[in-house]
Amino acid sequence: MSLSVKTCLLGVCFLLALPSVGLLADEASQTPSEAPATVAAAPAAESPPADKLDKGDVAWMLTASALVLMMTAPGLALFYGGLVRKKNILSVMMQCIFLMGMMSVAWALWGYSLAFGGSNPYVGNFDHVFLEGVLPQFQSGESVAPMSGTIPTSVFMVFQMMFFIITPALICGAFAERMKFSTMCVFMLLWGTFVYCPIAHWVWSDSGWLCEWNDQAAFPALDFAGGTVVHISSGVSALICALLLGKRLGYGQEPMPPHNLTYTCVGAALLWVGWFGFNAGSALSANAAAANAFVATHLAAAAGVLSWSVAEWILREKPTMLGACSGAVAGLVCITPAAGSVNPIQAIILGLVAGVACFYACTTLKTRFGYDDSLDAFGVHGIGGTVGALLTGVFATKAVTGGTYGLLEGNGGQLVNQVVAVGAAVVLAVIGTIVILKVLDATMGLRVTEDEEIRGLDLSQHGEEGYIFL
Amino acid sequence: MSLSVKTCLLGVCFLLALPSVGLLADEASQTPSEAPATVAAAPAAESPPADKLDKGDVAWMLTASALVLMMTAPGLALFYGGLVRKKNILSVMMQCIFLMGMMSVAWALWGYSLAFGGSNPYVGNFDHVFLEGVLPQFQSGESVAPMSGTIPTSVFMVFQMMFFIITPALICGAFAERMKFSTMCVFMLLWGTFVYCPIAHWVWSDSGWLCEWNDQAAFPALDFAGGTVVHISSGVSALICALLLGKRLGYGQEPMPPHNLTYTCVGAALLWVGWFGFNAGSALSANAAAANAFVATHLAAAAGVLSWSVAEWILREKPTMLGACSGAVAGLVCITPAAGSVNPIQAIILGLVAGVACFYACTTLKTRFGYDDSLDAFGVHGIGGTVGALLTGVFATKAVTGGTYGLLEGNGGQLVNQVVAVGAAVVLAVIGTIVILKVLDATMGLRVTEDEEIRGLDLSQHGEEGYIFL
Amino acid sequence: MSLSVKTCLLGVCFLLALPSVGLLADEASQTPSEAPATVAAAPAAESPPADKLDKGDVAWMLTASALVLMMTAPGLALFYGGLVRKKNILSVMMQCIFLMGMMSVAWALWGYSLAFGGSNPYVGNFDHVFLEGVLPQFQSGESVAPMSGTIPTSVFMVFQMMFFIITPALICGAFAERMKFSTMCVFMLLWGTFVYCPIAHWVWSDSGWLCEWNDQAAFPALDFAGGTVVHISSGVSALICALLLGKRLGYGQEPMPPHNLTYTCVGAALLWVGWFGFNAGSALSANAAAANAFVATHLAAAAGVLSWSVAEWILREKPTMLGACSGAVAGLVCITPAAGSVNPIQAIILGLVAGVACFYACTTLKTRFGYDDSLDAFGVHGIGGTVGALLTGVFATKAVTGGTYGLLEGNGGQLVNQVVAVGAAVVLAVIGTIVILKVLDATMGLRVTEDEEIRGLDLSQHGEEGYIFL
Amino acid sequence: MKKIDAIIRHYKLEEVKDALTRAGIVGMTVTEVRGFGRQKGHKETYRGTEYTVDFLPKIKIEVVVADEDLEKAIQTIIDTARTGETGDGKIFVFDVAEAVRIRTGEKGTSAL
Amino acid sequence: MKKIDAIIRHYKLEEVKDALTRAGIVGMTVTEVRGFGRQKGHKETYRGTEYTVDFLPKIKIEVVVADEDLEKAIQTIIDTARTGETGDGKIFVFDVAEAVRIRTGEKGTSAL
Amino acid sequence: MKKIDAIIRHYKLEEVKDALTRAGIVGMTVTEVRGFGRQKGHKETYRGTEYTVDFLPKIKIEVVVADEDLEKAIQTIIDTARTGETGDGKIFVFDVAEAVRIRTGEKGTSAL
Ligand SMILES: Nc1ncnc2c1ncn2[C@@H]1O[C@H](COP(=O)(O)OP(=O)(O)O)[C@@H](O)[C@H]1O
Ligand SMILES: Nc1ncnc2c1ncn2[C@@H]1O[C@H](COP(=O)(O)OP(=O)(O)O)[C@@H](O)[C@H]1O
Ligand SMILES: Nc1ncnc2c1ncn2[C@@H]1O[C@H](COP(=O)(O)OP(=O)(O)O)[C@@H](O)[C@H]1O
Repeated sequence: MSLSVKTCLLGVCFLLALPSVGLLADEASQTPSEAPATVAAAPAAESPPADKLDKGDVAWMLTASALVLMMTAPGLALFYGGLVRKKNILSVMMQCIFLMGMMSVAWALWGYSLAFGGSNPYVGNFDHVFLEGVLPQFQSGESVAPMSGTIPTSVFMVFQMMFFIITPALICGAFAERMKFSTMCVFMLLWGTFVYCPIAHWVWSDSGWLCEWNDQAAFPALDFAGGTVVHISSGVSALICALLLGKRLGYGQEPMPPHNLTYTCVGAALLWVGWFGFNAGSALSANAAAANAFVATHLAAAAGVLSWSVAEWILREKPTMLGACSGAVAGLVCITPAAGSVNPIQAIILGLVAGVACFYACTTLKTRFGYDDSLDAFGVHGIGGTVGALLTGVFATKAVTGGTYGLLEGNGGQLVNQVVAVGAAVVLAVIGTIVILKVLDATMGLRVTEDEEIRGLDLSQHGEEGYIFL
Repeated sequence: MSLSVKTCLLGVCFLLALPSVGLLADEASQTPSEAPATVAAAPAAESPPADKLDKGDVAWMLTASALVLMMTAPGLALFYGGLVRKKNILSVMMQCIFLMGMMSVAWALWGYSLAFGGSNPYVGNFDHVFLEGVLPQFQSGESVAPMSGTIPTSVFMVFQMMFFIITPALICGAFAERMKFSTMCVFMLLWGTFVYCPIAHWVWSDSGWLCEWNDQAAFPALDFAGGTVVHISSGVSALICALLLGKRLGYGQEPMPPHNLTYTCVGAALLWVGWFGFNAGSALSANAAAANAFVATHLAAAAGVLSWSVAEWILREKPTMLGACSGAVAGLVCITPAAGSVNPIQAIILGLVAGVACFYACTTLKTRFGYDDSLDAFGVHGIGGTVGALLTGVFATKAVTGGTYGLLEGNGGQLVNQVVAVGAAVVLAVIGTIVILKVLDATMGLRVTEDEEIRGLDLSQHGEEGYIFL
Repeated sequence: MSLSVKTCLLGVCFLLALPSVGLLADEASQTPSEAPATVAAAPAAESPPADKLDKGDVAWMLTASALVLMMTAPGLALFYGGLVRKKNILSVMMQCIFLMGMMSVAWALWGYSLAFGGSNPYVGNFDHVFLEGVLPQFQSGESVAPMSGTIPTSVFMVFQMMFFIITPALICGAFAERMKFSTMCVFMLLWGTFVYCPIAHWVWSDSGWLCEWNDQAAFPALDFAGGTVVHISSGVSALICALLLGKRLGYGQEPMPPHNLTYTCVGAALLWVGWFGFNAGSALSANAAAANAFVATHLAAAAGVLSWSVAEWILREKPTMLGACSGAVAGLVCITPAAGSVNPIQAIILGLVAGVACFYACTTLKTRFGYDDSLDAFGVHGIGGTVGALLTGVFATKAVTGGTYGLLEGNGGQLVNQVVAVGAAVVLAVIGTIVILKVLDATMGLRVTEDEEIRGLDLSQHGEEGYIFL
Repeated sequence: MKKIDAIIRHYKLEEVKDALTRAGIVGMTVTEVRGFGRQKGHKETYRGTEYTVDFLPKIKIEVVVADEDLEKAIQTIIDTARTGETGDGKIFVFDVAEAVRIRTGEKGTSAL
Repeated sequence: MKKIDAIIRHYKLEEVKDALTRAGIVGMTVTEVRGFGRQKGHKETYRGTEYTVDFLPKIKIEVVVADEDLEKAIQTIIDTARTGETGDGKIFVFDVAEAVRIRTGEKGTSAL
Repeated sequence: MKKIDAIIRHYKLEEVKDALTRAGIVGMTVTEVRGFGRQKGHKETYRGTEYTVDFLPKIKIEVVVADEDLEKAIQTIIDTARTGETGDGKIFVFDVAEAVRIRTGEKGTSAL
């Protein structure tokens, strides 16, 4: 144990060292003429020319950030936690809580800078490590805050931080009930740094090669709130994890039903509520675009509930509560990239498609290929995200984007951009995840021992039990 | 099974067809001169003359809409879910989640239009089916959004959508643990269309015959956030459901205690938090009226906690946690119509009265008449809503409404208006519910079979179990 | 039983009578020339000179108030509820819900006035009992609202009300599983009135002797969101309660593990989310100061997760989920006084220190001294709050406060002020709590009987059971 | 003395208890168990994965009675727990070597 | 060999286990049960509906012992589980026909 | 008739049930229990307070069989429940004085 603890701590130190070095190097070349207020103009479709703080926008973005944090815990912690067996419930919750701690600090120290710093199309830089140039300064009641549109850059940074938490947390669904906790920590730090940050940079930094509002972008793709950055990256990596870690002991022989679907229901509902922050917050303003995203998000979730449940009703006799919840999440995933490009009625169509597509992926597809994606992280986020990213290229309408449009309005090129963005994200996620896992497998080991797996991760990894009702 | 599925799907298709026909008919007679920006001026007590988007208001209304969704799930799903027996927990949760899906889509397709379209005092029209004329249009960074006061009409629409979800969900408390899921779906679609939409139109559309701010209204009644529209309509319909479905098997012989009061507590607390969106959101603005509604709402809930608990303490020896939670909800229900007409100190009085009145209704009254309103949907929402609507007519004060006032300030006429509004809502709810249930009883059947009821709805309707702790 | 009920009700009446008398006396001396709009200028670091309502600020403050309510229930109710034994779960939840009722009404009737009324440095007055002069008045669409900066005073009042709820609720952690419910009610009313209100007045009313923005303050201390007022006052009182009530039966012999850590996790996560309202809401505006507080709060919590977990990992072999959650809360407590004076990177340091300090307090310290602080209310809130208040004096930086600064920037005097504030709060809390408890011990009795304790408070105090799964 | 183990349906517990009490048998111990037998289980489906659940929730009642009360107890249980459908359950009878009341130390039938 | 079924109060479990261990009896199986007997139940009230709960939470300990350890085991349980109040519980003793340790296949008292 | 009480590991239940069914024994009753024996418990730590948990989750299977099926049943359980590690569990056998099927009133082995 102590060996892996040490390895783990060492890994963290190493990573912490990296950007510090960068910082020093950077500091040397920095000239005082660089005003902090000019950094990081964030994606804001409708931001007015003057970068003046708008309190309505700040109010909404603080709320949205809180909502997105709520998605990871209690949202995802309950959604995933309910689906595992009783003996592993705390391990799932611990992963969520611990990632909330670790990824947040990593984002502040170097992640934000790697994702949003610099003007390279492919990778960020160390300009903003330790939140350099991001934080407001206050002088006798006046504040000089670096702005991203109408909100302080620090608000933009913290909103994006919440995405840096939930994206790795989504992957946990794939290796639930068998991954070593220490390895998971190191894996997530590396994955966040080397997979998430680059993809976020490609798609959302002003200079990214896939960025919608970058005139020089090679393939400007529409990804309003993270179809590629969040769901495809995590979903595909989840599949790789499921494949490389192998199946849970007894998978396919023993029954492994969800131990507490009431938690899953509550978690799904909280995800739904939190997703309003995720998607409507991605407008970075409390404007009509946020309103459109809000309505579209809600209706896609609603349609997902209907299509998954009805598919089950027809094909498996009964509509299940778990199906309804899964459908909601599928709809939400699918609308994520599209919430800034389609109208709410089109969102219903996306939701309906996502519900059926993910239902198919979680049932038929998984059984056919026999991988053990414990909680269907790939089936819902990988498939739903891909469907969403592609359909965005199909349905995107001038009436909502104000400019870009998709296949149905005659612009097949947008669909090509979407395909390229999906492909690029898939390639980096697959390669990055494989490399990281192989390294960790050789050094720390990926799975707990058989005995630990049988006793459950709660006891073996954390020395606790979830429920003591005796 | 497959028969009822088919019936169910048929029913849905039929309903979907209705407004589509209306749409077509409508489209034909529509002239391009009707600017979309002129539609649906929503109830906004203090809206400035110019319909300009205010980001503070949008920020608050998006938050409020998210809060109201949270009331249905996880709020109500936990509140109700904790009160049933273990074997029916998922059925309650499924009803909430599925209604979130189905009612949302129905509202977007035709419900909103039926409730808020046109200028008839009694019934809406098909002007806004498929959200026609409701959604913002974006052109090169500028948006042309149909406005309702200072917020886009789409925000008003989605806020109201959340009411269209929770109102039917409240009824589920009456027939919990015995109603067929497929029948419930069709019932709710019909009830929403033929009972909720008209009442909402009467009270909240600019032309409604009970609408407070309609100068031509026959009986302008005060109903700030839905005492009549939400609580009386659902509470009374709930009583009819309880009567027509009959008692649960073993009711009165076997013990049927709540299986998980911890859920009920969490649910009640989430309802309380969400109700701030419900009531303060009904100001449609982040203004002083919203502030007053917020404070009044909170104090009424607080007073409800005190009066129900103390009533129990005196009459039944011990104050119970369930009593405290029920009192909070009773207070919240009661202040709903009044939140825009009374000040927070008066709200304490309303809360105290509601706590005692609903306590009496849920204990003595129910036992006296012997109906099986499983989770006291009538006892809390029907009684609490009626008490609130009437007391609004008593306490309404110029100092808060800025105009209208009630009995205590010398205007008995307002109380008459309140009585008429209550009466009208009760009549439509009773007749509508009876007719729909009779038709469904004859076609699909209302209750599950005896054996299904004994095994529990989770297994028999959805093929799932809530807790698998073995 | 009925005796203690009567004592309890009598106590309440007595307290209700107090301020009414004050009110009458007051009313007599009140002259109509006192315009209601001039009252209670609340702490607003950056409020513009003109007291004009800003909707963005109102939107954020309504949201923040809702979030802080959510902290007590479901937040704390679940966090604490999960830590007790199954037989006492409802008693913990009941304490939270009932305090939400009772303290709210007490705040409206006299608490707010005692805390924020008048211009005495040591104690408030009865100017605002029954919310006199706090509520907005509406005239034909225009509202005249007493303002606190850019928000109506009623919003400030309700935001502060939420603090008056959660602070006593925190104390419940110390005497969980053994205190008589009736005694708890009276204790909290007295404690709120005689301990909380004065301390809040000292620190947060414009005339308080510890108030940061009061030029005449003897020791202006920095306490942005309640390190002294909320956490030290409750934490220290909690310790006194634990000492005076004595240990739980069987403490140290029988195992008393948490019965449901999944609840504790959900509760901790909700506390985290709600704390954004607590801390960023304490800016009373959606401005850059709120943004800074938001980011600092989040990063302190994140750092707390890391340091507690890693301390456990190193010292006790395994990182636990409960440790991670406790660390988050420790970090949040510690940043509370500092959120307006330190930057987010410094917040990480505070969080790291808090995690280790509280870990030490909850494990080594408690064992050494052998008191039974059931749920570590002192270990987390007392210690975390003290560490936070002192470190605020160390780290406070001009770049964030815009003026005041701490030891590290050369101002040792600020640390002295912090020490005085901590000391004063400790002294009043200790004396107040001892006096109240001694009186109640002599009159009503503090603890349930042995038999009641063994059967559990759920059954003996409330006649209910939490889970009925049979 | 004899011990009766009766495996019955969940919702019959109250009825059986009341009947036994009326028959003068005022002590019993109840356990929540899961039973497998001729009664068909049910199918559950979670995201498309089907499980056949063979173990059905049952209640086990343990009653220790004096030999002379045995027949009456058995008959009472049969009368009240019976629905006629498969899955009504079983009664098993065992010899009891000794019975002690912990509170008093009384032994034999007077301990019941 | 004999099997002892002891129905005891919930919170006595640790004490009884420790005492038995000290007495050299190091194997037992514990079940959460609900008991009905002379000890009065309690009333619960949910929204005004009162239920009399007759079944109280108890712990059943099953210990199989060699015949010679029987008396010692019984006495140990009585000594530690006794409070003197109604509801302390019962001890029932049964003959064991055979005992097998699954791991080794050992039979008889050496299987314990 | 004999009753077998088998205390086994949690995750062995399905396997044992399937094996017994294949061996023609199609009735059993299962209880979730906690066992204490030679198998070492584990430590749990809650905010620094350590508990040694001696009671480990086990499954108790109760099967009543005709005398002639006894050996087969025991052997089947041993074969499937065995892992060779301490904590595999025990089998105890008891005489059954009578068995009744509630639904039909049948007695003896035909009640099984
Ligand atoms: N041989 C057995 N040993 C122990 N318990 C049994 C046995 N056979 C059946 N049972 C229990 O009796 C219950 C009912 O048996 P089952 O065969 O389903 O119906 P019936 O009692 O009508 O014949 C089972 O669920 C199981 O708990
Ligand atoms: N005849 C019986 N058969 C089985 N269990 C019994 C019997 N009588 C009592 N018990 C069990 O013993 C427990 C204690 O019995 P009770 O009569 O309440 O008190 P006491 O043991 O002090 O006489 C009961 O709750 C029940 O579980
Ligand atoms: N004397 C006994 N009486 C009743 N049950 C016992 C006894 N000894 C052991 N058990 C049960 O058998 C289980 C396994 O026993 P243990 O001694 O841990 O391992 P093994 O079966 O390999 O010897 C225990 O957990 C307990 O439930």
